[in-house]
Amino acid sequence: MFEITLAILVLVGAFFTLVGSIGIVKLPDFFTRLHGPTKATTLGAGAILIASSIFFFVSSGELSLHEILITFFLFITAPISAHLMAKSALHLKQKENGNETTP
Amino acid sequence: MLEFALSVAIGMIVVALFLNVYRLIAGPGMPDRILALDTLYINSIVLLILFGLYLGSTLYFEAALLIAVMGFVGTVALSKYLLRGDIIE
Amino acid sequence: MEILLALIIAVLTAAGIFLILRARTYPVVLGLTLLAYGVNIFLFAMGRLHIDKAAILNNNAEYTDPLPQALVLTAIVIGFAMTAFVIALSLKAYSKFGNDHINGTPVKRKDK
Amino acid sequence: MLLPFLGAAIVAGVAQKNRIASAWGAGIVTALSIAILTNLAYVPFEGKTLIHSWNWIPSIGLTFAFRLDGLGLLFAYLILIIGLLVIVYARYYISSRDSMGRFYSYLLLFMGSMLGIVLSENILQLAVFWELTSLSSFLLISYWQHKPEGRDGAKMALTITGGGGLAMLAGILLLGHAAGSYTLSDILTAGDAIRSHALYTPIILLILLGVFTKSAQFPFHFWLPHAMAAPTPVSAYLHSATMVKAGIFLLARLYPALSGTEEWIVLVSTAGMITLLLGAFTALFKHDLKGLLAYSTISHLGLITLLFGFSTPLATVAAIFHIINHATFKASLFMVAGIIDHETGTRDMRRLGGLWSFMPHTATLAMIAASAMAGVPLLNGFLSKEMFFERTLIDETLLNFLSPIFATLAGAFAVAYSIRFIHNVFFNGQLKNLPKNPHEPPRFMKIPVDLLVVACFAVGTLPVFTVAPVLAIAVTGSLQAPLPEYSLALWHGFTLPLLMSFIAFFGGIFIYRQRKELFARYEKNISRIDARVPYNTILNALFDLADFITSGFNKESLQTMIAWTLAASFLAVFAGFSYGDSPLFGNRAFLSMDWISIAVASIFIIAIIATVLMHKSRLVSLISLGVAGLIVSLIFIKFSAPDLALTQLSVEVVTVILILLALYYLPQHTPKESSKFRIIRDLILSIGGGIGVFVLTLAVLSREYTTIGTYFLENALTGGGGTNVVNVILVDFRGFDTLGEITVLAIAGLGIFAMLQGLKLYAPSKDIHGFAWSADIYPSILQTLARLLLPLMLMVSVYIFLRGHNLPGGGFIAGLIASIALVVQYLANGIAWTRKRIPFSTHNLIVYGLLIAIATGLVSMTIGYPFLTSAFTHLNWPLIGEFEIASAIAFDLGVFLVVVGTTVMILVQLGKLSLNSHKTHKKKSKEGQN
Amino acid sequence: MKKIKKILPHPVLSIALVFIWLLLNNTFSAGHCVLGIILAVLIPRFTSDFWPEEVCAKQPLTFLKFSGIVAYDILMANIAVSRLILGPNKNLKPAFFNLPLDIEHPLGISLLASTISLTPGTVSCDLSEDKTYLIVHGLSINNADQIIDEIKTRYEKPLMEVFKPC
Amino acid sequence: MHSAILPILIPLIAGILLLLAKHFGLKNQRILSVAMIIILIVISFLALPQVLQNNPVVYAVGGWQAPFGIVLVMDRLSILMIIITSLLALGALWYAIVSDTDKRGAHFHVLFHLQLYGLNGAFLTGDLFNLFVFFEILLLASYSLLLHGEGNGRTKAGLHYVVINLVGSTLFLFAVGTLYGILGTLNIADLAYKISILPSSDVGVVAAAGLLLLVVFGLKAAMFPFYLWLPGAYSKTSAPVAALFAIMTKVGIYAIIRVHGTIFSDNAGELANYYAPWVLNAGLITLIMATFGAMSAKELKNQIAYLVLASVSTLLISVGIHSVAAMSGAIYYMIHSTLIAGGFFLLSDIIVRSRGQIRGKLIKAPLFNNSVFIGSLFFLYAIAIASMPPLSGFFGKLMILFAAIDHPHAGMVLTVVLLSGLLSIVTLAKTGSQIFYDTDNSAEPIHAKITNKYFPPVLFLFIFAPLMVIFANPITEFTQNTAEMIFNTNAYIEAVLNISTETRQ
Ligand code: NA
Ligand code: NA
Repeated sequence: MFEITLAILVLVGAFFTLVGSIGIVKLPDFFTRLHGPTKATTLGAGAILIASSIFFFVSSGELSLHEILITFFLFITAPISAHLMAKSALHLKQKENGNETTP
Repeated sequence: MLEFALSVAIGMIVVALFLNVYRLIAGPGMPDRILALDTLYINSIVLLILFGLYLGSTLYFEAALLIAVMGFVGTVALSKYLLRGDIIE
Repeated sequence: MEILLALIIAVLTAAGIFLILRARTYPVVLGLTLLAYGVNIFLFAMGRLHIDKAAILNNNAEYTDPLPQALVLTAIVIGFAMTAFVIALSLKAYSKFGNDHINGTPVKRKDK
Repeated sequence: MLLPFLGAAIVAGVAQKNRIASAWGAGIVTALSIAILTNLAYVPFEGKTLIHSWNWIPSIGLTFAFRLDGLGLLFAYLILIIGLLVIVYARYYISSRDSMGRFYSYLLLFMGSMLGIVLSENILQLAVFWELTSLSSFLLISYWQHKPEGRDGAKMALTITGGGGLAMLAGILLLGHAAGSYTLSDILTAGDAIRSHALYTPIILLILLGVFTKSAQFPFHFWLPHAMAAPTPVSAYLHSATMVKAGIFLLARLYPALSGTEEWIVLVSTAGMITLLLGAFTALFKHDLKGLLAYSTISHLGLITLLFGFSTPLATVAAIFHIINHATFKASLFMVAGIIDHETGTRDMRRLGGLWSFMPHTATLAMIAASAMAGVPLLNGFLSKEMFFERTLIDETLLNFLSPIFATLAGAFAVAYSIRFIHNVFFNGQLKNLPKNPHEPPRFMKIPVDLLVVACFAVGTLPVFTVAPVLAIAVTGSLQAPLPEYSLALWHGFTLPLLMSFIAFFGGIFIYRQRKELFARYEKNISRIDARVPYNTILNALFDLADFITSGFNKESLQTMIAWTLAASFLAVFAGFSYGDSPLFGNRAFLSMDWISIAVASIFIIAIIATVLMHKSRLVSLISLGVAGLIVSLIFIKFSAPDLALTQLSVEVVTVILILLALYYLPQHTPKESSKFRIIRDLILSIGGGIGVFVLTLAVLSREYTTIGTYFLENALTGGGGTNVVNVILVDFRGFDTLGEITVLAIAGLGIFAMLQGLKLYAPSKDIHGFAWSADIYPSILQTLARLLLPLMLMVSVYIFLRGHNLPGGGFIAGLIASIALVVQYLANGIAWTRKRIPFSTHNLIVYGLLIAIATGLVSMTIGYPFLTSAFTHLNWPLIGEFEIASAIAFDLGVFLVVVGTTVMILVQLGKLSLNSHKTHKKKSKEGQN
Repeated sequence: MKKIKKILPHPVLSIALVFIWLLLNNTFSAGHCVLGIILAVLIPRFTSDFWPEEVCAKQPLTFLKFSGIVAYDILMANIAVSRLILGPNKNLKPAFFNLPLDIEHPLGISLLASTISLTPGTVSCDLSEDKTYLIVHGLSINNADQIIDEIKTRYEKPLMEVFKPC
Repeated sequence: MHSAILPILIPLIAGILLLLAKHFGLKNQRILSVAMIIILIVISFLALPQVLQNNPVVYAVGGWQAPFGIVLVMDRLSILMIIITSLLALGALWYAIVSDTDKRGAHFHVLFHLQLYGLNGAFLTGDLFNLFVFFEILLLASYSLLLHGEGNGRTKAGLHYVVINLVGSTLFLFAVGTLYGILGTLNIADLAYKISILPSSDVGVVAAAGLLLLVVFGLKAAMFPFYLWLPGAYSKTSAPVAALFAIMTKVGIYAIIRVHGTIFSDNAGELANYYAPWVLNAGLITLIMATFGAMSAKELKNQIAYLVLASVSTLLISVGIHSVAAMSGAIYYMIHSTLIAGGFFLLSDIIVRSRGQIRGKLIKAPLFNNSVFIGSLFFLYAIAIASMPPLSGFFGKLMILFAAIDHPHAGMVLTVVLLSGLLSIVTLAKTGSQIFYDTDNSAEPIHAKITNKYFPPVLFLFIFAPLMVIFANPITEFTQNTAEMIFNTNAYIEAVLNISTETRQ
């Protein structure tokens, strides 16, 4: 049971992570590509980290809370990096469009 | 069971890594590449955690945390470079 | 696995060499960095390859050779200091020469 | 003997104050030396040899040793007496414009060196003084620095005689090797051993090279006439009694050791004969008084050399006798030439004439000396020339019947040029537009000449009472054997030699009478032949070759340097593997490969190749470098090196930030400029290097090894108090390395600080595409997050630091994390804002970090343990529980502080550049913007 | 009160730091609690200059509720985005829109921007210079106004309640 | 007891103290800086009796015995190198102060002492990796010192010097790694021991690593074909730094003697002395190239740089001859050439400063102040550096040539060395007469501000040339014993590997 839960968590996590990366290959422009990693990959990573946390708690009987910290960190930084990347892309895009005003 | 799931998951992450590298090389814009690098960092964390699960070792945690931190800092620096050129001013 | 690692070291070295032979400071900096990666992995590999045998004493029976790791750590730090120095120096050279040619004088291409 | 050297220094000192004092000083020193010598002269006269010896460099058989025997005594007297006369003469010769002190100190230096040669007991020491004469003669010849011919003559003399001297040095080294000793006493008795030694031929060739160059023997004679640019007292000294005689002296000196073989006879007598003829012939055609004398000197040196070449005891007698005679008459003739030059302002015989009426005294002296030179009876030249003729008659060498003929011919030319010297200067014709009005020189300028001429006369008339005893002991000294029978009588009856003298005398007069036609022919055919031309050609060719090779090899190009180094490294590895016949690879089992590793490795390789291929677009290659860096740390993690991975990760990011900081100023693209050849060369080097490294890696990894690494695993906990063995090695076992490593960091920081001080760079106001930068300098959302991130990262840093001794982490990684935390503040908020809020200076951080690290080492020293000996203990505090305190932690704290200080210092230093640069936008580079 | 401010410039932060310390060390042992507290006091003091403005988090409950909503939305967002990513590109309707801001507290703005990025189909791309609106990119925008409304009520309102000016 | 580490610690502490003293004013910094060098000299000389009595002195840093910990080995050779270095440093520093060179950039004194820290560490360490670390220290410090002050040429030379040395460092790590990978140790004595029992199947790899290491040391020693960095670096940097650099190439030579001489000694079986022919041949080629370089130089400092290279190659040749006698000569010559090269760079700076706009260019220039005195100094230095009598260089060369006679390539060695000597003297005569004799007397004489305080350091470094001749007997006895000791690697190995363990707590 525990194994199955973990296995599912791991697979779901990997799935979302992969989807994020598929997104950056498949989607047509930078801004659409940005969505995948920002959301899916972050979540996927979170899922796997939690799987790990559970695994080590169960297998060693000691709390394994590191993963929570990483997850927390990813969740606060991912949107900021996305914001900054988007900001720079927007900055470059405006220039390419000859400095026209925003959307 | 778990081992199999881990293998599959690792496989998926490796595919993801390849996809990231594709975008990194193909571009076309710099933000695309930075995004690819950023994603690559996060995917590496996932790979590392999966590897830790696979071996049952907790020694990979600090590395994962550090990848997260450094990936972020790197992305910030590169983005700021695109914005301002001068990243520390 | 050793062959794979040797291949990696070889590619790093080859790439590093190719870049340090370029005429501008920037690729030279990149090349030195790649070379440093290559030699660091090489030095590290001299303790042979071990998986899941980190030299953190617990109750394991086997550990990897810790000495090369300590050496590589020192080498990484020194390499970092050197890289920083070269980067600063490349800026100084750029400011002095007015260009970033490694010899201070860009050569006109003859064949084009 | 050392007196002249001392004197040189004193004279140089005195000369600062008083010109005349320096002359007196030199004179007194020389006179004193003569007195000392005379005091010791009884020894050789008793048939003994005086030897004084001190150890100098015993390992090579070099002793500081002097030897006074007859030969040495004779030469020493010549050197000192003629030296004294020259000193007196020069006192009036050297004009008030020139530094007299300099002249006399050079002269004494030279005198000392000459004495050193003739009094050396050790042949290595002799070589030392030999080279010293070359050097001091350089100074003397070039004494008139403003004259180009003086400089050139001096350089030529130095080149030829110095070069010969070096050859001779090699010869002497071999000679001592062959003789088993460098002491003359030993060498002179080991003649047979030397002559039969395998190295005899090189020895004699090399030593004769020294002799011939010094004594101006053909084909090295040409430097001597050019050395005439020296002040005349110098010529009088160097070319009569001393410098050129050094070579002759060596022939006399080594006669017992080297002579008698076919090589000796052929080489020495051939060179002597050619020189004799050539010198005598050319002397006649020289219009310059000193030129005439120079070639005459060459000729006489040839004569003496030829005599030594005969390799018989009697020839040696004649040679040494002629040495004495030549010294006297030639010195006086040079002085006369000097007087004429001094009084008339020219030495050109075509402009001189009829001086008899102006300076009869000088003319008389000149006539007597010239007669001696021509070999006129009743003068000393006659006696030795007679002996010479006699020797040529019984010559059994190759030249055989030719030698008397050549000797007579040379004699005739000698008579002719002697006549010319007298006739042309003192009688024939009138003076032609001379710069000065000639009259007799000051009395003291003539006195030396007087004395010398008297000597010529005395020896010529009363040889037995004057020169005989000295000659006898000198010959004994040279031969190192009983004296042969000879007679110094003036009159031997009507002999063949007398006939030869007779023929030479009238032949000379005849030749002189035919001079007009001869001169014309000479001008037309021979005068163009100048040995200086081939000399200069060779020398220039050498310098050109040097230029060609140097500029060809050293292009001041970094790529060339690297290419050579790499090619050599490749060769080193390749050559190394060819030693022994060991197999390339061992048979240690490898780990099995898994497809994940293959996949990650291929991503890695793709990233590396991308870095290379896209290096022209700089930012792109930087980003792919980031991938490579990340995967390097993944490799470290995979193969059980977590500490390395952590370090690599942190260093990677800081490096990327550094490069970005620099890239702001640098061009964004690398231009295409490598030629096809370059690319191919570089590809060969890179692929070769890659293959080399590949083979090397596998060669090692396929072998088993035993390592000291196990010691650390066994002792880390018990001896170092930590379970993270890598960290224990760093802060304890090999803490000394780490101390060095943080010093490297500190130096980098300080060096960069010093380097970038005041550096101004053009800060681009637009990006690659020519658009303005974003106006939002500090994105607010980043600022907000940065505030949160700082405490968080510092927490992580403390965590990594504290656990380092037992788990992956430690001061270095912690330091980098803390620095990056601060760098994020700089990124988000800028320099000014952040700087204000950091409560310490990076400079102090470095200082205190280093101090703490050293202090932990010094503390252990103060309590009697070696530097950096660690100590640790476990404390048990209530509430907190047991924890460990180790001195190594303090050391690690030092590391931490230095890392933070340095990293922040470097980054801020680079970041701050724009502050200078924004202000001075204007100037800079064509390429700058690109 | 002032003294407390001096010792603990950001009490919430300090509490969070203690917690983070324990997470890092993977333990709740007494020793680490003490050490954690010491650090949680020292580090904010040392870094207080970097965070000059006061943070007045008034309503912790509202914040918790907000967090719950966001967590749920993240999950949903991912499923939606995954579908969009894996589906054909023609289903996408990418567009920018400006989100006017009422919230003024910088931390609040950041949190809002982060939330937008983590939740359905939107990424916050830029903050206007005067901080009055966010530029947002949507992956599939049919009606921008509707989304703006949803964001404002679902996220901005609770955040404004939490981060009021002191 | 700590005498072996003091020469390392004193400059390190000096550097840190000077860093602390940043705000105490230039004058105090100078006093501190000179004082620390004098302390270093005194300490080095005080250590001498101990070394003579108990050779070598082994010091286990941190109390960890060899081969596990890092040990310092102070023997005759290393203490001699330290003494030379510190004397040279005193001269260089003295000149830097009188010429105000130290003012022309930040941290001069700090970097200067840290450079000494690296140098002395390199001379004392008995551990190959620690040698790498000290190499990096001395290199990085030298990079900074090289760039100290201004000048485009300096930047370019610096860039080249830095990058090529970084390549060298990389090669060093490859070599150290390979040796460790086969032999499992880093201690030089232990490496020697392990090589003496090396199975023949591993000979090739070790030989490759050894030759690679030779490339690295050759690069430092400016051996052909790696010397290209030298002319630029030495001629473009400031005079005191160039003077101090005179020891830099010797570090490479020292490393070859120490590392190769110890680990590939007679005991090394198939690899016994296998490196020596490489060194000899490279040395011969270097000497030829150096001589040509000096001949073709168009600038004074460049010429001196090449002459320094020539002296380095003479050392390489004598190391390559590989005999006690040659080594003895090499050591004697090393003392001479280091101090003289240092002094010559200082003198050349005086000349360059004296000649106004013409600087060091070897062309006609107007007369300048004090030219007779400077010219005399030039003459003395010229004969010293060209190894002419009566100064020490001649005797050093004589010892080397003496030793060469027994070598199979004696003819080659003698020919090249002597011809090079001749060409050097010809070149220097040409240069001297160009600078001091061939003056442009029509032009206004130059009055540069060369005061008398510039000369003492130049004379200080020169004085060793005659002193070494006068005291040749004791000095050559010392060098002879040192050479014998170098070849007696067994004593070295025993001393290092049998250190008592009582120092451990
Ligand atoms: Na006439
Ligand atoms: Na900046």
